[in-house]
Amino acid sequence: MNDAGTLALAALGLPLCAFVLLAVVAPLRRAGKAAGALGIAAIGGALVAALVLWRSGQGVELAWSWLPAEGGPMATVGILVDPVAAVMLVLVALVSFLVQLYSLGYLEHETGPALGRYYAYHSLFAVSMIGLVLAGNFLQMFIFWELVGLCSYLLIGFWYDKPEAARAAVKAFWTTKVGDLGFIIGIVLLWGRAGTFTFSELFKMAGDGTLAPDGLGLVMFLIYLGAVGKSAQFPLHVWLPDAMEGPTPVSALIHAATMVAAGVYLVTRAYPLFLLTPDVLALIGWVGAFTALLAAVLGLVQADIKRVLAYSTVSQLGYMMAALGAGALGAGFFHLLTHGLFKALLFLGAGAVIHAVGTNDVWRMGRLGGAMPQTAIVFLVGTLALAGIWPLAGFFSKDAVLAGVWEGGLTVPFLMLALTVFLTAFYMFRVVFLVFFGAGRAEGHPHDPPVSMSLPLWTLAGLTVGVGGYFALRGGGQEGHGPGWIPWVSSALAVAGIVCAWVTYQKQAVSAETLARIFAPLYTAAQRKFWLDDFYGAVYRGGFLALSRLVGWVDRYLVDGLVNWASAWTLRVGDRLRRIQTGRAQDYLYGVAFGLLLVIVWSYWP
Amino acid sequence: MGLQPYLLLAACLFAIGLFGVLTRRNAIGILLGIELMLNAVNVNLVAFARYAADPAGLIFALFTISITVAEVALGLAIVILIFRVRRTVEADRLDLLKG
Amino acid sequence: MDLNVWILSLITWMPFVGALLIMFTARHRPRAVRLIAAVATGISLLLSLVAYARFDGDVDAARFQFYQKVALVPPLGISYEVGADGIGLVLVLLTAIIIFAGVFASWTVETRSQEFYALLLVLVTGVFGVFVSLDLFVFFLFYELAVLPMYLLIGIWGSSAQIRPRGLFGWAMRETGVGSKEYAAMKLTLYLLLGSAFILVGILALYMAAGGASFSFLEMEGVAFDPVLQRWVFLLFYVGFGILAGIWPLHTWSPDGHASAPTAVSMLHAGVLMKLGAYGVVRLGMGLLPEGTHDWVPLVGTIATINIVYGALSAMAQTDLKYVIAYSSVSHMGIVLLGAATLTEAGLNGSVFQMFAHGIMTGLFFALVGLVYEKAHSREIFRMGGFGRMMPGIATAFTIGGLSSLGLPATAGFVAEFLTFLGAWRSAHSWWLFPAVAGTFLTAIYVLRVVKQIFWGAVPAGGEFHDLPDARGPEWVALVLLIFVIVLFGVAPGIALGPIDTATVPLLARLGALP
Amino acid sequence: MSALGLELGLSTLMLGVFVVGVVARDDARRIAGMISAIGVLALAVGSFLLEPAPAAPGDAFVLDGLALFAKQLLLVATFIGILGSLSLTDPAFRRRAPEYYLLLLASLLGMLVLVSARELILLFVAFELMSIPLYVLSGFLKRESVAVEAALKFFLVGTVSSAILAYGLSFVYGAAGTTALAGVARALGAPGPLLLVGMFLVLAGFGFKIAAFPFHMWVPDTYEAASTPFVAWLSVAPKAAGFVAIFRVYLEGVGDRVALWIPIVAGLAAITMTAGNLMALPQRNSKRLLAYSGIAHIGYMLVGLAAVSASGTAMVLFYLVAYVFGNMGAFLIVEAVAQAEGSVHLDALRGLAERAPLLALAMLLSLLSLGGIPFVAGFWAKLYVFWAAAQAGLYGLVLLGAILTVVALFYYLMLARPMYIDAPRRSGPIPVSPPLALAILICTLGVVGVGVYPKPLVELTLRVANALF
Repeated sequence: MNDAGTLALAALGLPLCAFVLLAVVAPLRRAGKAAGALGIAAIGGALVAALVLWRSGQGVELAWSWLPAEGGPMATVGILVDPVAAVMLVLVALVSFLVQLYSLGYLEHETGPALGRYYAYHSLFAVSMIGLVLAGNFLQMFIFWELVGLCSYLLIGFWYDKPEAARAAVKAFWTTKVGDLGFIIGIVLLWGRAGTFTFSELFKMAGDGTLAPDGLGLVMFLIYLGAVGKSAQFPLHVWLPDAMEGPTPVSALIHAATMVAAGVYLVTRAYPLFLLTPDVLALIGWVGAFTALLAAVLGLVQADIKRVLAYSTVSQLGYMMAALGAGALGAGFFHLLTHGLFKALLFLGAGAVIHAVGTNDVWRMGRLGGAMPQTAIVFLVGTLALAGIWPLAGFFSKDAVLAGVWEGGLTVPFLMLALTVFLTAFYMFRVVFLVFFGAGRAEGHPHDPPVSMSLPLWTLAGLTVGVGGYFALRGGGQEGHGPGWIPWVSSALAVAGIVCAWVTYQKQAVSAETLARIFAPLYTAAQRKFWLDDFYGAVYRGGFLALSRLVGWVDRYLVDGLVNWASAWTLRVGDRLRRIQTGRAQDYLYGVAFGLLLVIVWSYWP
Repeated sequence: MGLQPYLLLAACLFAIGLFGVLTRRNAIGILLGIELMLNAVNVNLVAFARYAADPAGLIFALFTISITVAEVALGLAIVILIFRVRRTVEADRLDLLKG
Repeated sequence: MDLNVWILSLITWMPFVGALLIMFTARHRPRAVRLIAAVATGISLLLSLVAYARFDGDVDAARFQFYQKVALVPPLGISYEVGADGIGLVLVLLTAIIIFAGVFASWTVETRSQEFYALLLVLVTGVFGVFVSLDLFVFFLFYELAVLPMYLLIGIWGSSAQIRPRGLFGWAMRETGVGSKEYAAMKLTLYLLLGSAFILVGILALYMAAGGASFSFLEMEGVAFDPVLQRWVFLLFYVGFGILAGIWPLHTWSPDGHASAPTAVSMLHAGVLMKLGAYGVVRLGMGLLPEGTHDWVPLVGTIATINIVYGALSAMAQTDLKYVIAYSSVSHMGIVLLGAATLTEAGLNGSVFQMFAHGIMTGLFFALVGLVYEKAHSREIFRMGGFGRMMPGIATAFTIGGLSSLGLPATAGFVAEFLTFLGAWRSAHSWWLFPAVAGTFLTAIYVLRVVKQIFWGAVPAGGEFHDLPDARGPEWVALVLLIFVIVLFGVAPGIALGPIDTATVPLLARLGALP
Repeated sequence: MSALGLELGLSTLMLGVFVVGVVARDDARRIAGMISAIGVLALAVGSFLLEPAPAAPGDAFVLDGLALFAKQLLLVATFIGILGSLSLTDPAFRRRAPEYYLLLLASLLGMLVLVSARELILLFVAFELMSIPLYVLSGFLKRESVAVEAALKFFLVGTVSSAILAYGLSFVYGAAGTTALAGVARALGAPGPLLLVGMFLVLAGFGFKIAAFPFHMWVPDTYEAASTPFVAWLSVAPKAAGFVAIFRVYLEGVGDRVALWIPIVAGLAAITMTAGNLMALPQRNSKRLLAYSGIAHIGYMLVGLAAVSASGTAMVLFYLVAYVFGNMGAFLIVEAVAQAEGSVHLDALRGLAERAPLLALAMLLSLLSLGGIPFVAGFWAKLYVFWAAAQAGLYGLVLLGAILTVVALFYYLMLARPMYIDAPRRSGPIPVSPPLALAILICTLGVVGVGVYPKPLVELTLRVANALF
């Protein structure tokens, strides 16, 4: 095992040790702050390892037998480090580290045990996410895939005695599970035809055409379903907004930067296989674009600052998927990375605001720009990046995506995405104006967060600017080989969105109500989330629960009923039969005579 | 005269006896019915013995008669006991035990 | 004496010795009773670990190890013949773990604890015996020994549930007293004895067909039985053992039985005895009757899929916590039989692994349900809520058990289910895969629903559940042990799959099902 | 020692008891019981020393394997019954002890002769000698109205049946032209209508004695009213004798024509099993319940008889042994409880496991044996009977029997339930008089012994039965 392997294992192992310690050593867990320190230290170590690994730029593939079987293991576990994995690893470790650091301040009012639990979950998440990134085969990827899902479930439900939190957690688990069903079936089918889970072997087979393409479409589509669930693509995006019931740092880490990007990462990983099935790729592209647009529209009408960010996350994930679908692998992944940075930044900023104001409702905030300037600045940076303004990171990645989609020849999706650019800028600046400048007045005495919270904010802000500047100096992203007009168009749309937002919410020249009236049908539809949640609710209650009640009734009152009927019937017959025992001697003599008759009749029967 | 008439006679006796046993409510009556049935046996035995010219049948008949006597004696004894404790000999009033 | 020869007998009879000690020495001394029970089962557990460590996993090693044979009735060819292959080994370990945990989980049994533990230990001896005995006749005797004490265990120490007699057969339910513990005990006993009658007929048929010289499994393996006979005998075994394995539609004894039984008994019964049925199908049915197996696997697998989905849906419909768990067992036994029916290496390994995984998991579940019931005095799911605050330990354990049962990776349940999926897809009836996968989704729905309802959310008003205590000393032993096993075997399944594979591969080779 | 040795010994024993009855004053008469117990025990031991003598065709009285086996069984059963009777507390059993035991022994004498009789007249006489004392014994407590009522019913049904039997025998005699069973068997080679009528009437007569449905109706009432130890004996001994007589008349020497009886015996077996088991279900009186279960067991034995094969016969004999121990044990334990609780209702058994664990265990074993659970005698009995029937191709009967076994287990468990599950009404141990305890012990040992190691008994019965064919 070379040092790259060692580093990767260290990145995986440190959080694991932290988690095991926190899980087993109860006193340490109950200590709260100490637990936090441990978790942060572990993930910090992982971050260092990740950085070194990334800089060293060397790859490695290791595998150990996991499911023994006759003639060689049926499945292995191992690690696969290549440039993609390395940079993803850095992102995950970095954001995790910053978020855990941030949480120390954010959750200062939590009790010791609760905080310990929180950090145990976080460490487990770090393990799972890193394991997912380093996975060398589909099975292992699925394993950690489910584990990150578990962590998301646990962390959404961190305040488990809040009914909404409980409901949101379960909803998230079930919705993603739907996608995972497809994923696991896909894996099984793929194994059925290829006999292996390992990426490298599969890619080799894909390369030399030993993997029969006929019917592969279904398999890849099923695997893609997993990504649909995790990366909140339409129609399974409904869980992500509700997931905002969890603590804000959790939303920043899991539901913005890392876990939800796992779907994109999955598609990136398995790209050689997807290339064999162009129609599935096209589907991915279309669904991605549509998701982006849909989520943007939904983002317009949210009053909850975190929900706005959640929908923007869905929307941006749509971008990435669209890029992948269009064949622009690099663009999609690039956007994943930059988005991870500035979306985490935005969430943490929002967290700072919420921490200060004590509400999520943008309408009950305002003029915070003066009260908490640092937060305002970093949030603005993030917003500009998200809107795609030069020279911030978002600009380059977004343009890369647009260019890639255009190149990929998906015109309609391209238009959708372009429109989304405008909408994104609009709804993001709506928030900015309402929260930091707008007319409203926030109660309480808002103030900038403590250093443990502001430090991560500045770090992320710096990175956002830095990455952007880096590409700006290098003169455009490495993916910027689209037609020259694309950056101008997108920038124009973004600026237009900002202006509209300014007009509407800052100058209030156009009142929001009139806009709502103009787009009345769309507005109500968006308010009702396009009735998708209602539909799923109906399926759950009217489908599963009703069916289960039916089956339960059948089991208790028919299947079991028959058994009871048989036994009760036997008892009754016995009771009837004993009535012939009248107690009168003569009837007994009749019995004898009857028996005599019986014997005679029987004997002379033909 | 052949064997059949005797057998028929015996059959009639047996049937009448059985009828009596099944219909008489009075325990004594039932005893009489039983008596008839057993006599049918004797008729049979004697007839067979006569036609097979085999003494065994006659011996059998003698045994049957003696056993009949014993049974009827016992029966009467039981009936008397019943009358003593229950003040009735109506067979169908004796149904303390049933079910 | 050579430990390798005696170890299985020691494991098997140690609980029996414990029972005798309890009956004759510890009269009216509950503490001593528990101590003896714990020690006896502990010794069995240790020895089974030793056996596990000593098991020789080489390909060329003997299939049945720790072999011991003592002639009992030579003229009839009955002998006390024990040995364990990978499957038996794993299941012996399972039994040892479950009963050891069970003793601690039912630490608080006060009424007639002497008889309780004695019967429990006798029962366990029967279970061990079934898993290790290689003589079909002794196998059957152990089987009966494992079934009979159930009646008393449930009848005396059980608890009743409220079930409203309704519907077409309402009068029948009223007359049979559905829901009462006596009803449950009677139903369970009669069902299982009926099943054992089928098994006995099957065994005797094979005995006669093999020439009536010996009941030895190994010798019968050598016999090639007439295909027609095989067909009917396999059916006998399938129905007979299947009743115990809870196959649809003969499963209805199990929810009532498990719901009414005391904690340790539910643990043992759902955790081990149902496996005993599946084990019988695999060992006797598939092991001795290749043609019969091929004739019937389509039925076996299809009914197994029914079990999975039907059981999960029924579990979802229950409002009584114990019934939920009981029905989940019905559903998971479907996975076991499905894996076996696939006749593939992956599937059969998955089946055996699921026997183990589900045994531990459901044992944990019933232990927890017992604790919750003991503290909250309620099993009505929808009257509880917010227990997570008051009993975090129990909540955590319950969540872990639930995750394992919905097949979350890194728990034992996932490995079993995944292997079964692979097998199902590779089998002759690949559509079996889809109901199986759907089953895991339904499981996710009802398990998380229950967790959310009981442990999350707010404590219901009315203050009947305030400051309930968390699990205490001895109870922790059970919980921690079981959780540890679940995670260990989920993370490193090789520990169990190694031995299992050495047993399943020859079996499949006999069935001609290896590529 | 001549073939009549046992009978002679028994007669002398009866003489002794009679003398006691004449000379002893009222309370001293109890020793009659002791004497008969010891005497019967001696005879039983003697019977095991005897060697069976192969029968010559013409013999009217034989001591072949079947007869000897039956005599041993009857003597053991009687010994157990007498031991049980020694514990009876009612003053009548003290004052009139000699009478009681004299009648018992007389009936036993009838049985001993019956199982050896191979001649119609002897058969009939022995049959009556066995029956008549039973009527008296069942009404022995002549002050109790139920006892006398039971006696009357028993008597009426019994005499009518024996009239039918005699009528049938007369036909058999007439058709065969001889009273020797060997001749009858020969005549069965080409059976005329008369002979068949006779045989079927005789079967009806025996049906009463073995209490097959619908000739069983006297059973529950008599069992309920008569004193329990006597009932325990009554429930097994006459039936054993009856079965042996049936073997003699219908199977011995008949050879392959026995197929004639299959349908009718099978029919009787089916309805007897069904009716017995079903009617036992609703019973709440232990003695009645056991009475009906006994009827059901007769049905199972008839299954073995319907197999009309050597193995079938052997298995019926085996079943008889298991049945003797199991049934007598159950009845005697009910008696033991009744002596303490003064009731034979199921509730009298409540909490027995706590008050008298050993007694409860013995009862449980007897019940399991009757229910046909492994480790105890009844398991093998049912198994072998079904095995024989299956060999004879009577799969329908086997299936019915197997299903009804589950029904039977239901009410046996209903009997076990109060003992183990319900809480006791009263606390404190249950006193059991030594002889009764000894009797129960013998039964339990028999049940367990035969259950654990049935092989020698199986071989013995097979040897005995093979001689008949």
